[in-house]
Amino acid sequence: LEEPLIFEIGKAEVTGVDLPKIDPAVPTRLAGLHRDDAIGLVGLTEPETVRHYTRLSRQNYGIDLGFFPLGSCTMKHNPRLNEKMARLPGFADIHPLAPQNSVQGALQVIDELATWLKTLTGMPAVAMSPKAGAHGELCGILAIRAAHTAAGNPREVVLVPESAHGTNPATAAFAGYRVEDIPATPEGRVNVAELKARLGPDVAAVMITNPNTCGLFEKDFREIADAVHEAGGYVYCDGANFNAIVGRVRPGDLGVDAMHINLHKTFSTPHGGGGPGSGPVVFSEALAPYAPLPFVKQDDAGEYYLVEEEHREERGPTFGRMTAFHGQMGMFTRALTYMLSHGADGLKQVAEDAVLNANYILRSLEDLLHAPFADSGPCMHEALFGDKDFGGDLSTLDLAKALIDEGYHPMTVYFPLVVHGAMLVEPTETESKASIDQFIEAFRSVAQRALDGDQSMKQAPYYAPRRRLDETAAARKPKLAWSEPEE
Amino acid sequence: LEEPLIFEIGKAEVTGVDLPKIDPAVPTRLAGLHRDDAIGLVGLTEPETVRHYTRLSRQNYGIDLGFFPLGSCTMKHNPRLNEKMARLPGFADIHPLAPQNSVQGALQVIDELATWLKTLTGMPAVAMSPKAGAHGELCGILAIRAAHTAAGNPREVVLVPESAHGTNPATAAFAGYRVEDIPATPEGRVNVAELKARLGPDVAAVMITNPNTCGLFEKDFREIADAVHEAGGYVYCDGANFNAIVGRVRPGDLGVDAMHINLHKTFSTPHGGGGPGSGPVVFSEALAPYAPLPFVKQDDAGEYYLVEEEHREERGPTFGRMTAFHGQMGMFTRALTYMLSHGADGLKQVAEDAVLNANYILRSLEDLLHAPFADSGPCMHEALFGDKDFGGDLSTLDLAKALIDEGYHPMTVYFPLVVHGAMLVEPTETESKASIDQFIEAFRSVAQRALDGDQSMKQAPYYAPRRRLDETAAARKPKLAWSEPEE
Amino acid sequence: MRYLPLTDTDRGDMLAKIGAGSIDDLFVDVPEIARLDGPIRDLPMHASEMAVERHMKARANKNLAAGDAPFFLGAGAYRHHIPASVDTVIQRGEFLTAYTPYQPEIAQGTLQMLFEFQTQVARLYGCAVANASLYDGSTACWEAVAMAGRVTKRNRAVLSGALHPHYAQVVKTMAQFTGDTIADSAPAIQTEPDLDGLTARIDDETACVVVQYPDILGRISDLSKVADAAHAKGALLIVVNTEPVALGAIMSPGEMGADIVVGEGQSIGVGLQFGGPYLGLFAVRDPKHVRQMPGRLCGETTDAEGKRGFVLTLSTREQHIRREKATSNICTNSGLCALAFSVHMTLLGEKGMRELAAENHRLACLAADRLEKVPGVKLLNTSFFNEFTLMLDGKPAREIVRELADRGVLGGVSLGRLYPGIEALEHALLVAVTETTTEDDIETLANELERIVMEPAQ
Amino acid sequence: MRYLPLTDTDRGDMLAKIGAGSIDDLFVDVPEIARLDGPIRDLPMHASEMAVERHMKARANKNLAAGDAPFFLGAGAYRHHIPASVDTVIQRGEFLTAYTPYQPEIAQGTLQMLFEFQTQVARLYGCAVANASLYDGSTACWEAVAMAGRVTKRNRAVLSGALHPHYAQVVKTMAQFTGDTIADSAPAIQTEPDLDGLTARIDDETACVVVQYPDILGRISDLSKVADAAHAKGALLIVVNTEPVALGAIMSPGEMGADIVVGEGQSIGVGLQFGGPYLGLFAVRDPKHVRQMPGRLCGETTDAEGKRGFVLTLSTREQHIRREKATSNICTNSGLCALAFSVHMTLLGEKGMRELAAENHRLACLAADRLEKVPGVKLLNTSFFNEFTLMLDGKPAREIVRELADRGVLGGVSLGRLYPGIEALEHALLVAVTETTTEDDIETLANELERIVMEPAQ
Repeated sequence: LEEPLIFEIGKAEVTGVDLPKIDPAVPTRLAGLHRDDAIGLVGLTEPETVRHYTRLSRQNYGIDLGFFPLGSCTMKHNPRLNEKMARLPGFADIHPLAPQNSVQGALQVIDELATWLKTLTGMPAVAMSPKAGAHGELCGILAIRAAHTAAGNPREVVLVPESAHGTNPATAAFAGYRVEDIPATPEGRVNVAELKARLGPDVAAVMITNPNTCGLFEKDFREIADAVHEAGGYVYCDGANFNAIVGRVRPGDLGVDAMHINLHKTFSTPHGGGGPGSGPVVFSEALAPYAPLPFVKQDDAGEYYLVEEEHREERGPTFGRMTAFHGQMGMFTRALTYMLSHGADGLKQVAEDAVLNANYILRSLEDLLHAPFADSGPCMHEALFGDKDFGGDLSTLDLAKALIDEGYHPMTVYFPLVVHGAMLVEPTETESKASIDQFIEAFRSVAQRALDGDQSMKQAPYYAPRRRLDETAAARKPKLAWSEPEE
Repeated sequence: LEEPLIFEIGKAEVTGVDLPKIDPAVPTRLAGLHRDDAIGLVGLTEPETVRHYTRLSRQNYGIDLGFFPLGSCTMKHNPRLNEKMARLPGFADIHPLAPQNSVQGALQVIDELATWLKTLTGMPAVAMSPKAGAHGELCGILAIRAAHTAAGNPREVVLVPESAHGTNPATAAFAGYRVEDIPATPEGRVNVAELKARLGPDVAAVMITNPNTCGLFEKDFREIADAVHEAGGYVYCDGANFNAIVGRVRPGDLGVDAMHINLHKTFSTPHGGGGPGSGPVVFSEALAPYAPLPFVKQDDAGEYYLVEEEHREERGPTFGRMTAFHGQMGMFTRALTYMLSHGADGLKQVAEDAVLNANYILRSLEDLLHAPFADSGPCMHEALFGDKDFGGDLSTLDLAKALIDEGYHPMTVYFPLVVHGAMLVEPTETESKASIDQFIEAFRSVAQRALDGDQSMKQAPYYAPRRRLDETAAARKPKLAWSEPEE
Repeated sequence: MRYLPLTDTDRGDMLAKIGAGSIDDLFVDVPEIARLDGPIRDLPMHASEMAVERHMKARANKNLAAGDAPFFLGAGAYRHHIPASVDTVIQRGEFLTAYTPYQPEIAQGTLQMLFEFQTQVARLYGCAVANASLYDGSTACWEAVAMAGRVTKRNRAVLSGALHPHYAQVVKTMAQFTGDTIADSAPAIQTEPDLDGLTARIDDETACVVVQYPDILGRISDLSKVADAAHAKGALLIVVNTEPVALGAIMSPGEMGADIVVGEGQSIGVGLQFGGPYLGLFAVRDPKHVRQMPGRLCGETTDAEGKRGFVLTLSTREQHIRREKATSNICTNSGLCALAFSVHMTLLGEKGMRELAAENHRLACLAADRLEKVPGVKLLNTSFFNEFTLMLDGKPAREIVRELADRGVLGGVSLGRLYPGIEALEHALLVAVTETTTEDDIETLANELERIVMEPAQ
Repeated sequence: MRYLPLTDTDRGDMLAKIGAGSIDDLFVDVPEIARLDGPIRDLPMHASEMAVERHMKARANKNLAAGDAPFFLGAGAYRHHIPASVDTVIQRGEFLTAYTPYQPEIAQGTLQMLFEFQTQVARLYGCAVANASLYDGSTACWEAVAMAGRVTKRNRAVLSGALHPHYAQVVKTMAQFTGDTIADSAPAIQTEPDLDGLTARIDDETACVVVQYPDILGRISDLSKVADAAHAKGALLIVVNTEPVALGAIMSPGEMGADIVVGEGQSIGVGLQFGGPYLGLFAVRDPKHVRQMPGRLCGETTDAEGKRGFVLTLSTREQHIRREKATSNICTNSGLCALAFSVHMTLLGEKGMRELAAENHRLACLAADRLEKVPGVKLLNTSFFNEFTLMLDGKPAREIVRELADRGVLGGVSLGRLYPGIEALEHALLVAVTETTTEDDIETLANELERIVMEPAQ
């Protein structure tokens, strides 16, 4: 059964909530601006609503259903205790502007989470308010620009490796920087010599992902950082892949000045089909003064309070405010719950198991599939393959869609751009060996078909809720809202 | 992907809970009866557990997924507010033997629910402890036997219509009665004349379902009740179909002495794949003194307390205790939440919409399918059809399985026994007209195929998680527990 | 009406299709005398979610939740920590809103779960086969007695005095109607249960002996000799367990020779819920007794394509087929509670179950040692798992429990409440300790007990 | 470790397959200087669910939850009743644990929901197209300003003084980096907002005018003339709404000529959550502006068999394709919050939305009438929806709010907190009233205010 749209089954006169009838005789104080025309909404009763969304949900794939090897996205299990804790009324039902004496426990949670993040990264400060990873990146780059500006010159260029996430150049450009690529070595790491050669007084910062998007640890990171600092620049580390090293390596020890942390990737907050995220940013001493408002402090009496615009002394030369309130509290409670559950020992194990699983996949597939950096040493938490030797005119996309028919969500495809037809497989630490073995078997089978040029793959998926969707048509003549069918 | 058994993927050394390691040095006081051999359990971590059960769940059909027209089972929507209320710690996390001064709110809920049930049925008393409908039936019959016994003679026979639920005769037999059938009239109701003729000093009670399992209201119920009372017997009404009349008809006005109420059928507690149920029993003045222990009373100071064995005065000539504690509290909170939500007006509407939907189905299918009692007047909350004129050697079962391929749970089949190849369709009040129209269309299509003798139906279902399962083999050589495969 | 999808327009259209003038026309068969002229009086009208929530919360807030107090109640219902994922699973609509799996092709989720559940229960109990659950421990206990009657064709049951009194009452209530003879007694306050006295009561008419393990006073004893004595007379041994967690530490009833093992499964996954719904567990040691078992059974089979699948089986025992000849009148099981139990048990596994049991026992030993030190308090038990009996000086235990509750401590279950009127038991207090009990809780109870026990009786 | 499925045996087998001697061999590329010799110090070790739950509950219990007090806070975040079924839906694993729907064949659930969501938002706002959501209202506000710059190729934004100060601060923070000029001011305490003053500030360099509706003081005014004035100068009108429930009663921004409508969607389905995650809504009145919009868009298309389906579309605007030329650096949306919004909105429908708005307004009028009667309290507004401004005699409002909280009443948001240091606003209190407010709550606030306002300042 196909599930219709709510607008096709709902009715304007139907509602799933019981509210008092409107008494038109009661005077209003709406400045005469009554909404007289129909809004155009439709309602469903609760039985219909629950059924509609339950049916829709069954057209989705989620971690709860199976292995989700999306490289760089770190789709790990979302513990249900996190969900339960986030729903405690003492967290879920408090107002962001509530008098601070009435929300001490909430401010304490923010402070505790900040302490965990600082300790795990070995960094002295953290900005909690960024709403997602990309927002965190922005926060980091804005702090860098503010620091340079305070020193007299914002500088002009940000260096970004070719293999970076698209958000890196987008963020740097937003902050008014020109983006220049850093080339990669054949083994998949930043070319240190070329990077060093490019450094100079016009370079504001380098943005490097470590472990990088080829799945490798940038072994020369510290050397790069020292050179950047030498040249008066700052080092931004994209923390998307922090999961590979959490509890084992502290970015602060590598010379990082700013790094955002995607709470959903490393600390298991649910991805929710596209957010909400949360992207706290840790800062070095040099950048800490420029961190955005508000942040939580404890006064001498042990009472927590928010440092905001009005605290002229404590706020320092902050670059300002990035969002209305003080961050993604609902994600903070989940992340802190996760951290407390794992502890220092468990988080170390997280990184180790994530890396172990990825290497196991790499070594179980490298005989069959082109693995461009297989000889560059162990991979970190993800294994990268390319589409070399695919038969016919089959592409990575075809393999991905064929994998859907095997019951799996595909890996990340065509990223990083430095590898042709890239396939980035990230198992995470929450998969069992049995699950990974089963995936390897399925993956080998579709990979073999791709190498053999099995043309039937071009029509895959066959067994998904939908066959391949026409994305070109969607973009050519966008239909972005439902409208009543014409008679 | 097929989902393996936990015993095939779990391991003895794996666990999804973190508990302190066992210190073998700590002395125990277990009388030396240590469990040394392996229990034989296996564990899964939380990610594996959530995935296992999520995947299993997707092999199930539930009301949340679609129309569930199981006649006599009243599969209505389960409101989520009920679930939320039942989980309030003040209800979910209290002990049955907690000091009664610490659980006044819980006892009040039981009392309030009792008041609703008494008011809705027009009966003076209610026993809350029965654990399910069949347990409630037992409660009613035991009260009847206790009353007769107190009057000097338990009597011997209970009269039950042919169309009754199997639990009716099973219950009567359990209580030591001989069961005799009451014949039906051609129009699907109890044959009053024959019933009256059978009455006498050996008849302890009649058990009648009203509305009956043919979906008809027993119009002569009051006349029957009067005759039974005249003959010194009691009238037990099976309340399975109370949903058809709730809020519109009070069984007390019809002369009922005892009636159980399935909270899940009429008051929307979830069926949960086979329970838990809850089966409170309302009683007439005559039977009330024999009701089981415990029950809730309020003292002069307004404090609630449980009347138990020790209250020799108040407990009266009770027949005893049916279960350890005081009933299905978790179901009481849900049912009361439902009642408060609907109110007197909403419950009346429930009955009316349930009956309206059933009649709509009856009249939309009677041209095509044999509807044995279509001429007996309006049906109540369910519509009954037979397999007359099916082509080939197709049966009701084949139609049911073909309906699965249309995306529906089948209706009740082969019940009541009085109709050949019976198909009992109960839509309930929580289906929309659109949903019912869609079902009628699908049902007409498979019915037409059955009439045409479409042999492909004998293999249905084709598109379910499983094809037809071999129930005979299962019963012949029962395998009721997993065992390690032999090497 | 948020749960009723029909609009007035729909209703009009449908009545027209039916050929009825009004909804009243569909109720013409209701006799005049029973027709109401409007919504039933004396009941409120429909209310919003918000209003209903306020109403229910006001009641919930009048109760002292176990989690909000030092808590030591047991006596057949135990508070354990339930992992958050258990509730996630049982709230899946496909489990929550499914019916009994009579259409197995679209109910494999429930059926496979039941098969796994049966296996878990059978293994925990040391038995060959378990059923898909019954209402609760007490009704399961009666079903076991009834089954023993069917197996042995005898009708006398001997109950241990240390069987939960509610269970004994249920058995006696039912036996009134079936004509079975029940021999029982109150428990004697002594360190060891009187098993010799019990075996002495077994005669050639005895269908079964029913013993609780650990017993109502928390005592643990080797039941092998009871099994031998019963078997020697052709009777069955029924062992009742109300705390399944114990079986992670102590020998299973099956290993000791029990023929039928029944119990309450509430401890694992289900929660307290003021007494219900709970989960009746039922297993038999010898597979030959399977066809005499009450309740639903799930069995393995194959589908038309040869794939493994599961179905309800042996339903010829049941009322919907056998009608008055059924083995029991039971219709539903406790499906959703069985699911909760099975999920929690899967999370525990062998390792977790053993650690959970060890932790319960460790804390119980700690508590016993501490409470024994309170002046006026004596520990009865030499053996126990996570529950033991204290003898208190001064006021009756029942009063002490009430006073503790007034002070925010849920201190245990008094035997005076369980056995009202039996003077010998008036000063006994049952104290249960689980992994949810903290050392602070124990200290609080010790201090409060000290204060109250030492108070002069009024 | 309950979340880590590998056993030590697995780890050994896998290392062997890899050809590594130990896990350390996989971290050889980490420079010596950054290698730790064990778990990071100064952090606790792993803990059980039970222990973690205790830790978190201890913190939660230190907060005064809105549901446990008379509650009147608003100023950009509103407390509404969320139907229980909303949470049921968003906890479905298929929604909760899904990724961004980049593989549309197995993400139709999320995609169809987003398409429905976009339609709901567009209609509520009186616009043609809405996107799939942004982080929150304040960041959406900045994105609107940035988009107006792209559309008009100008870089001056005029902010109404009655725009939420946090929103204004976000815009000004971002503008520092983009070089945009922002003209803003604090709100003047007067009954009607100064729209003439606002329009006077629009010049030929102006990209957009940003106006909040209802505004930060709760006032409602007809923005048509601001739209006309902006359009006359070639500027866009951006309307910001922080209380979507209002749009069930008052004219939509689109109807009044707004070009971009943005706002906070938290009121519907999402809840308070101490400020996040929230839900940024973003819509444009004229479909020609679609390609300048930030954030994700879901569009309709067909699959290879011709079936209707949905995909993310126009992604050439986005950073993963455009990199440094993207319209925004935003990557995630607020998918799960959008789902919650959409489910709640589906339950409400046209009828419920209108009734909800009417009920909010009715109770707000009741509250305004009652509070105005308190000596020393004056009502500023002549128009409002569910929030209004009170002028209080005596102590600064900020102190009064703190004192109210100490007495268990969450009495509103002081303008002194929102605009610290501006003396003219010190005595103003914003009071929000929703359907969750009871008449008792209003009475309590009135009485407490009376007591505190009348107290002599210390």
